[in-house]
Amino acid sequence: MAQIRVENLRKSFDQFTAVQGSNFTIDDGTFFAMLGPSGCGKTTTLRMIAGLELPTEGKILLDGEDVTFRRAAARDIAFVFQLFALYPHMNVADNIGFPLKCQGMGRREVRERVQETTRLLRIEHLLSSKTSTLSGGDRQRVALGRAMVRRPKAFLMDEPLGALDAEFRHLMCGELRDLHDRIGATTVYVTHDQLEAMSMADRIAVMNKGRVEQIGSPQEVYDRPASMFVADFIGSPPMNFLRFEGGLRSGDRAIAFYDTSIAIREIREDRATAPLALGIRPEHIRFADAAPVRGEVFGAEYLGTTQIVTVDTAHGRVAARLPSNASVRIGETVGLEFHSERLALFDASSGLAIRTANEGSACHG
Amino acid sequence: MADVILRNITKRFGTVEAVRELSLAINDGEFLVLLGPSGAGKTTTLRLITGLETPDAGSVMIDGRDVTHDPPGSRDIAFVFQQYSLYPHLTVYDNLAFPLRSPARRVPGPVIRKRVEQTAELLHIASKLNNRATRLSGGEMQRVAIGRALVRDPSIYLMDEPLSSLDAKLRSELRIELKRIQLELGATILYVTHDQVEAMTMASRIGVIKDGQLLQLGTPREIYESPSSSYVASRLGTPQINFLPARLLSDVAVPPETETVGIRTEHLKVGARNGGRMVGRVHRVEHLGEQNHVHLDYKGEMLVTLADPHQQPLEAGQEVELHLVHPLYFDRAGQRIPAVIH
Amino acid sequence: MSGSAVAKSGVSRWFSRGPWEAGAMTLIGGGIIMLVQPWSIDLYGYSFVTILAGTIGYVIVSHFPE
Amino acid sequence: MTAALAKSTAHSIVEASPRSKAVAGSLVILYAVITILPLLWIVATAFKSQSDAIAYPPKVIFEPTLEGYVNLFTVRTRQTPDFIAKLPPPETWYDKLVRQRDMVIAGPSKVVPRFVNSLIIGFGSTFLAVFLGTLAAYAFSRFRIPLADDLLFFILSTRMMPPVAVAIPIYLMYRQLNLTDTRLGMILLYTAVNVSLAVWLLKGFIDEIPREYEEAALVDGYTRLQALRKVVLPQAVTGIAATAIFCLIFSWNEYAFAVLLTSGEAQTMPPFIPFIIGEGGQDWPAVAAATTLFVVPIVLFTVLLRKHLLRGITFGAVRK
Amino acid sequence: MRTFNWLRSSAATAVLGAALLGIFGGGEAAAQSKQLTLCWAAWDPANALVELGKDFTKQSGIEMKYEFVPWTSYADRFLNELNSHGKLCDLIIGDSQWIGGAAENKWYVKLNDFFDKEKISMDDFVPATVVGYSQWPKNSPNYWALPAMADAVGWTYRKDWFSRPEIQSAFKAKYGRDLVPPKTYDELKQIAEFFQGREIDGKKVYGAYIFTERGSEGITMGVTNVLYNYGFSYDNPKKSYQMQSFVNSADAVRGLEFYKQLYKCCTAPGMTNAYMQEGLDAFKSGQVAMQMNWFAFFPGLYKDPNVGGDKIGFFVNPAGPNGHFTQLGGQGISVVATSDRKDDALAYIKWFAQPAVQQKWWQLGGYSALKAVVDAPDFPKSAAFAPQFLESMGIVKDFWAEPSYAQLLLDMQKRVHDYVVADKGTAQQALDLLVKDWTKVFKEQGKQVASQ
Amino acid sequence: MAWLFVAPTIALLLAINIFPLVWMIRLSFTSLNLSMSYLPLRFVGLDNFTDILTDEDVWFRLQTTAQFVIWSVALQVVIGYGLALLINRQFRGHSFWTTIILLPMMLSPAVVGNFWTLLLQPQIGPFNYVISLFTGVPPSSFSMTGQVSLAPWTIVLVDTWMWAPYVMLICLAGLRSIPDYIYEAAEVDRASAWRQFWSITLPMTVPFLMLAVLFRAIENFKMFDMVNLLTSGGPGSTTELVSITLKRAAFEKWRTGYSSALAIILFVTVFGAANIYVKALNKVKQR
Repeated sequence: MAQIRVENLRKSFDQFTAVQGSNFTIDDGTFFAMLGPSGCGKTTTLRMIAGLELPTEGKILLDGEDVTFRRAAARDIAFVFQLFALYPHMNVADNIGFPLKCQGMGRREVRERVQETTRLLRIEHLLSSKTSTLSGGDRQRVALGRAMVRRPKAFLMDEPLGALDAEFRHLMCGELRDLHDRIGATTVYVTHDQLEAMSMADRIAVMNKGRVEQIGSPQEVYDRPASMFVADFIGSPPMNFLRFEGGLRSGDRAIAFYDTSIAIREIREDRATAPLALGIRPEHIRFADAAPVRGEVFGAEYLGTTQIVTVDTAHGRVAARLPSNASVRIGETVGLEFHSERLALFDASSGLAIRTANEGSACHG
Repeated sequence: MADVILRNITKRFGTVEAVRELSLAINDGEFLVLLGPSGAGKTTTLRLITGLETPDAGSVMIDGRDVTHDPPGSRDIAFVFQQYSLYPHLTVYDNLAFPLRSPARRVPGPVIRKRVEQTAELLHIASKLNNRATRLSGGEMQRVAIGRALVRDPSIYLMDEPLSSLDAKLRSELRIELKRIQLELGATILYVTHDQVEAMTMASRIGVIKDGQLLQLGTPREIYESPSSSYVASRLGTPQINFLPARLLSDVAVPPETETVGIRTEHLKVGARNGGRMVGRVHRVEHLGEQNHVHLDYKGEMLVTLADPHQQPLEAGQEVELHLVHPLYFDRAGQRIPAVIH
Repeated sequence: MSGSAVAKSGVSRWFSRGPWEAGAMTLIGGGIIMLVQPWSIDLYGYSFVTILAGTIGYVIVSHFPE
Repeated sequence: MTAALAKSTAHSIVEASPRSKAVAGSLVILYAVITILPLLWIVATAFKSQSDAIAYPPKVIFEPTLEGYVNLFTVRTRQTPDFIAKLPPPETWYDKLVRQRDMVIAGPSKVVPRFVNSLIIGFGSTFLAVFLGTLAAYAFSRFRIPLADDLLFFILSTRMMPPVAVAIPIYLMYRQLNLTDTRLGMILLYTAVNVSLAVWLLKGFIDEIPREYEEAALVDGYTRLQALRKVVLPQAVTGIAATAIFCLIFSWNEYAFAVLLTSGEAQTMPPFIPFIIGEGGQDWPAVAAATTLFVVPIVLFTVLLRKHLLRGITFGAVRK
Repeated sequence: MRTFNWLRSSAATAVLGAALLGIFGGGEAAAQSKQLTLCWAAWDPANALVELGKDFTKQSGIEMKYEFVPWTSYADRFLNELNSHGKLCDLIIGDSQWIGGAAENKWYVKLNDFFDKEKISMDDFVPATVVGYSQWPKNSPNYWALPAMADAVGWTYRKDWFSRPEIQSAFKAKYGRDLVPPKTYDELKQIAEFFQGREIDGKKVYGAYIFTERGSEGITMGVTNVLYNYGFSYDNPKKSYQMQSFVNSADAVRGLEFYKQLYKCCTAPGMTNAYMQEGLDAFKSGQVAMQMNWFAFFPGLYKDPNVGGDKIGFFVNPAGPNGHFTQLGGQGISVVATSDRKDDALAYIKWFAQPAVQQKWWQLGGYSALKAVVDAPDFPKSAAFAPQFLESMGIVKDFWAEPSYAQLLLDMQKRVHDYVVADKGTAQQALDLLVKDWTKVFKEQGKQVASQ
Repeated sequence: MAWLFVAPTIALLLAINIFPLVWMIRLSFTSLNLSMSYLPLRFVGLDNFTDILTDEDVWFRLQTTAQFVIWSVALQVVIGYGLALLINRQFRGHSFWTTIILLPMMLSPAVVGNFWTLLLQPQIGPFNYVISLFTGVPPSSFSMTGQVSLAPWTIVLVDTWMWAPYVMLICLAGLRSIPDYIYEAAEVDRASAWRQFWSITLPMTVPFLMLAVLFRAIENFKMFDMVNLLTSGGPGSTTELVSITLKRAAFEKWRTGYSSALAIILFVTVFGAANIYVKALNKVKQR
């Protein structure tokens, strides 16, 4: 089991820079998710850690050992591919046994290890099936088995659930996390699905345009997004932004929002007048007739336990999550009240969060 | 706009019965969603209404007229396909005009122009009219696809998972948009999807379909709150409803005949141990931001409930007390038993 | 439906395509080898019949259920 | 998703090292050069004089002349120098060239009519094959046809038949129908051979056009045929073009049927070219000139067709 | 995806359609004016015939079109044409051996009535050519063609090399006799051996060039030249179709063995599938000292700027131990029975039979079979090869002219080529097999074949 | 509706392929000789078939054909696969050189076969001189088309020149159908380059190779044009492939009944092989 360190990692393809100067450390036994939209450099970073791609600059340390320019075969890591990468001409047992055969392990030992692995994954009954006859989930299990069988230092997974359908994906999430809890190997998991990352990871690195924007635990990242990008990317529906212009002084406990004032956690930063954005999660909005921010109900989406109500305000459309028994009429005018302890404030031009009380450890990438 | 009525429709492909004895009435101005997993017969139902398939039994009535054996072109229906509904060799304008230029319709040129422009306006794609259909973003393409249906004024719009190929963000945007347009035009829409969120958020009524049979028809709230069967209950709601065998609840009063108890997250309250008999162990806590999913182990069965991430942090391994609040009861066959207790 | 399905599975055990097709193909291949082998003129003499049998067999057998 | 993946693997570890690329490159180039040498020799021979063409030992360096091309397009007779001296002065450069060899142009050769035959039979059969093929392929792609697999196999197997064997009954039948040595006969025959390729290829292309397109048109009130014409064909144009070119290549290059079933009226270039005779022997420069002229269109097509080549030669099984 | 617009592709459709329509138009437009198509092999005499035919056009106003094909496919092509009842040829100059089949199948128009009407007498032609080119059955007064091109196998040699003093003396030193054109095949082989591999003017040259072609009739036409002279005959002169011990007689075997020796010792490598044109190429490019070929080519060779004129000499096919014959070539001209223009075709034959035309025919490079031409006193002096031609025409012998000639020929091609070139079996075996093959052919035809 | 679309094609094929075929089957039981069609038509039962199937000469011709097929296909597979592996390394300019290599395949075999007779002529063709340049063997000491020992190799050589590109192209498609991530997976699984070739590259390209081999085998089994013009079966009958035999029997000897029987034997053989080919085709298609 291993610790992975990435120092100043950069990767350029001709004109295009895929990864710019990433730094992070993944502790031994951590389930680490790299989250971001497609093209943000998360996969490239993972592939560099695996040795499938060579960095333009920087260093990769595996258990303190510099492996930056070592071949993938010499790194003792396992990689799980998005499209499973099963060898289509081999059956399940051969697929799982392949890495062991490559090491020159004896036939009997290979068989035992393969059986052990398939038992762990509950796919013993598939040993002699052709991979093409398997369901998506079983393929994924075989791919995992092939990764596990060698007992590598770390697992690297590139959107391993991306090719499965939505319902099944959620099921596999639980399975994967359970597996990790059992084996305890360092796992680096790349995904563009915030739900996957949130539900499985110990730590999440949110990436955008080749840069790590924030690293933290799922709840940290949700509660205290370091940037508007992170705030928008995580959460469904995403955080609402109300844009306004104003100045800030450290110690303020309210902001001047157009002609009213909105209470907020204590501000820890001074700012000259600049475009700002107030970030409100939908679940932190309540309807209150007296509230100063008002808008017209545009639509309501019933979700069972809750409903999402969209309200057109003078400053933009806002989605609020309300209990489903709250009665809402389309077209009525309502006032919006915000949970002041949960509001976020951003510099609208740079997109970065403005420090407020209990900022805690959220760091910038 | 008009009513569409399906009477006892059956359709077989080889030995497979795709649709079995299905009857359905779609009222004028209604947004009816057929919800079901892939292979449930939703798409076949749509295609039977369109006339792209002919039923083996039963009849299709549109506006009181029996159209069971009419060709698609003469049924006055607009259809939005899941994918590929734009002709890549035509511009956006020509794509939108295509239905109007059909020889069966003979709409005069100026009228076509007007209608296309109106539709484009409605869908916010007026500036793209001269683009090639292939040069659009996914969301724009899907708008044009819907627009191709909207240029006409048919009895009914049939939509076959029109949003499923889009990513989550775009999907939620277009969902609202589509609902708005439907209300504005007062259109009758039959919409097919496997996505419960789409069904719940847009439908005036949902029909839950499985193995070619219509299981329940009702408003989203009706279906969510009073599902007719355990299957229907499991189709709606995230996280999915928990099912517990009734025998595990020996000390809780359940209606007779109850085989399974269906527990939605809101039916399950978790509290610190306080002498209650239902005690579960926290298996894992998922942090999803606005809520935590708490996975509980209760007598070997896994239950999921919600917890506010900012209160009483639960830890794996902790033992908690469970309280049921108005759960759903199902009999041996999976049919719901109306609750009369409490 | 179940009745016919049972009956069918009984028949289809005998008439499933795979092995029959393989047999017909072997016959064709064997016939071609007989046709061109340089060792025995007697084998050559029976080659055409073999290929013909294999080909006709294949055409029939390929209509058996999968 | 896959596109993004492919892009990101551009610098992947899987890519060959520069050195192995260089080795591979030089070996392939070596093979390519060896491969085109015979073709270059043909092109060169077309510019040789007759004696240079059969020089012993062969000549690599020679004085280029257009004699081969002149011989290809003309029929000449040998005359005594006195006779030639008495003729009015030559009017054109090729008259002059011929007279330098003590010969007089007697008229045009048959190469132009033969070439025209190749064009008419080639394009005619191609057009018919593609036309019939499109209809059939559309039906196979869109309708549930009983025994479709058998029909498709039957259609393909007709192309696999040895041409000499097919020619025997065709010969007898055409003799009865007075179709031997007619362009119509050849067009029908080549169409029959080509239609199998056309059906298989076009079925692949049409399969790739989602049927939703036509269904949308049907719902909009178009008929099947209108939908085929307005929706399917425009999208299959590249496929149709590729199919047409492959059919053309077949009928362009075909020899066995042509040599057995044509002699004059309908003879195409392949059986004609080896018959280009000079004084006594095969007129190699003229043969080379004809070969060059005949081969140039195919070479151009090969270059244009690279994208569809694979699909064409595997009956659509392999796409790229 | 690159897409064409529909308009453009429909335009292309229109063009193609128009081209399609053109197919039916083209042929008929050309048939308006009066014209005849004459079919023959593509060789020097054919070019002479084109020249000659201009006079006919001038006189009659009938356009002449020609269809000439190379010798290697001549028989295939035209027998195919005749068999398929094609209308390509109105007149055909068909090979001498075809006459049986052509007569039996009624491919040719029988000319007896026409000859009677136009007062054309077969007695005016060289007898060997009348039998060879016109009659079926042989030696019966049934005429199917007018002798058009008399021909036989002869030899050319490099007179310039033969006359070089250093070569002459070297030859005399080796063989004790003068280097002159051979009279017998043994002499020929000696001379060929002498030249084989010799360096002349800085080039390695070879002794003799003989026919070895496999595909059509080449090697048979070459081998028979030797076989006849060694005592081979096709069947028992007293009993038709009795081939056993005639075709495969000991003498015939020796003749075939000799041909193979000649091939092995004295021909250029690669002359394994060589017929007329390869011989001409080899001779013209200065590779060989002696060349076996048809007289038809000799006028052309004589005119060749490199090896013609003084440098070329001619001799008659050498004699063998048991006789002196040479293989008959040449053809008669016939009217094709399926032609739509038989009258015009007959008019051509009438014109062609005129002595003046025949005379000009000889001058242009054709070989007339008219006695009036070849028996004229100054004929031997009219060309360098004329005496040899006259002599050859007196000793000609032809291959089978049976209707089944093609099968007979192909069988012999195979057996002889297998033995001579492909080194398969012995000469005895080859000829035995040939007898077997031929017997089968005749039997299939319903002929009585006696074995002894 | 469907039948309306398929009918013209089927009708054409019935008229041009099936009707004549049925006619030919009838003829194969007769003694018809077209060059002696004045003879009465006799039904001879299976005589023609027994004739062929007991005739050593035909048997030898089939063996010659098989040897030609085996050697030419083998050579093409080796060269084609090798070239495909090299080209798959994607060196600079590979697409240009690939196109050059593909040229011979598109040419008319007849026209090219005819020209090869000049190229291979020992005295005046360049081939022997090029060989002589590299080996020192005197150019006119051997004849590619004329020597019994060389002629079979000559037709193999020219056929390979024409068709190795075909095998190459299909192998290349096979190689490109293997996604990069499979190799990446193998790399992570620590497979050596050698093992990657034997465990992944080769097995995954086998279906494509099968397709190429079957197609070339069928094509070469019925090969006529190129060989007919190059050697016309000689020397002797060394390179006489069975379709040349058939052509001679049918169109030179005009033994129509006999040749119909031979044609049917070839038909059935090719038809049988075509079944296997189509199976391979569908297999590749499913990928």
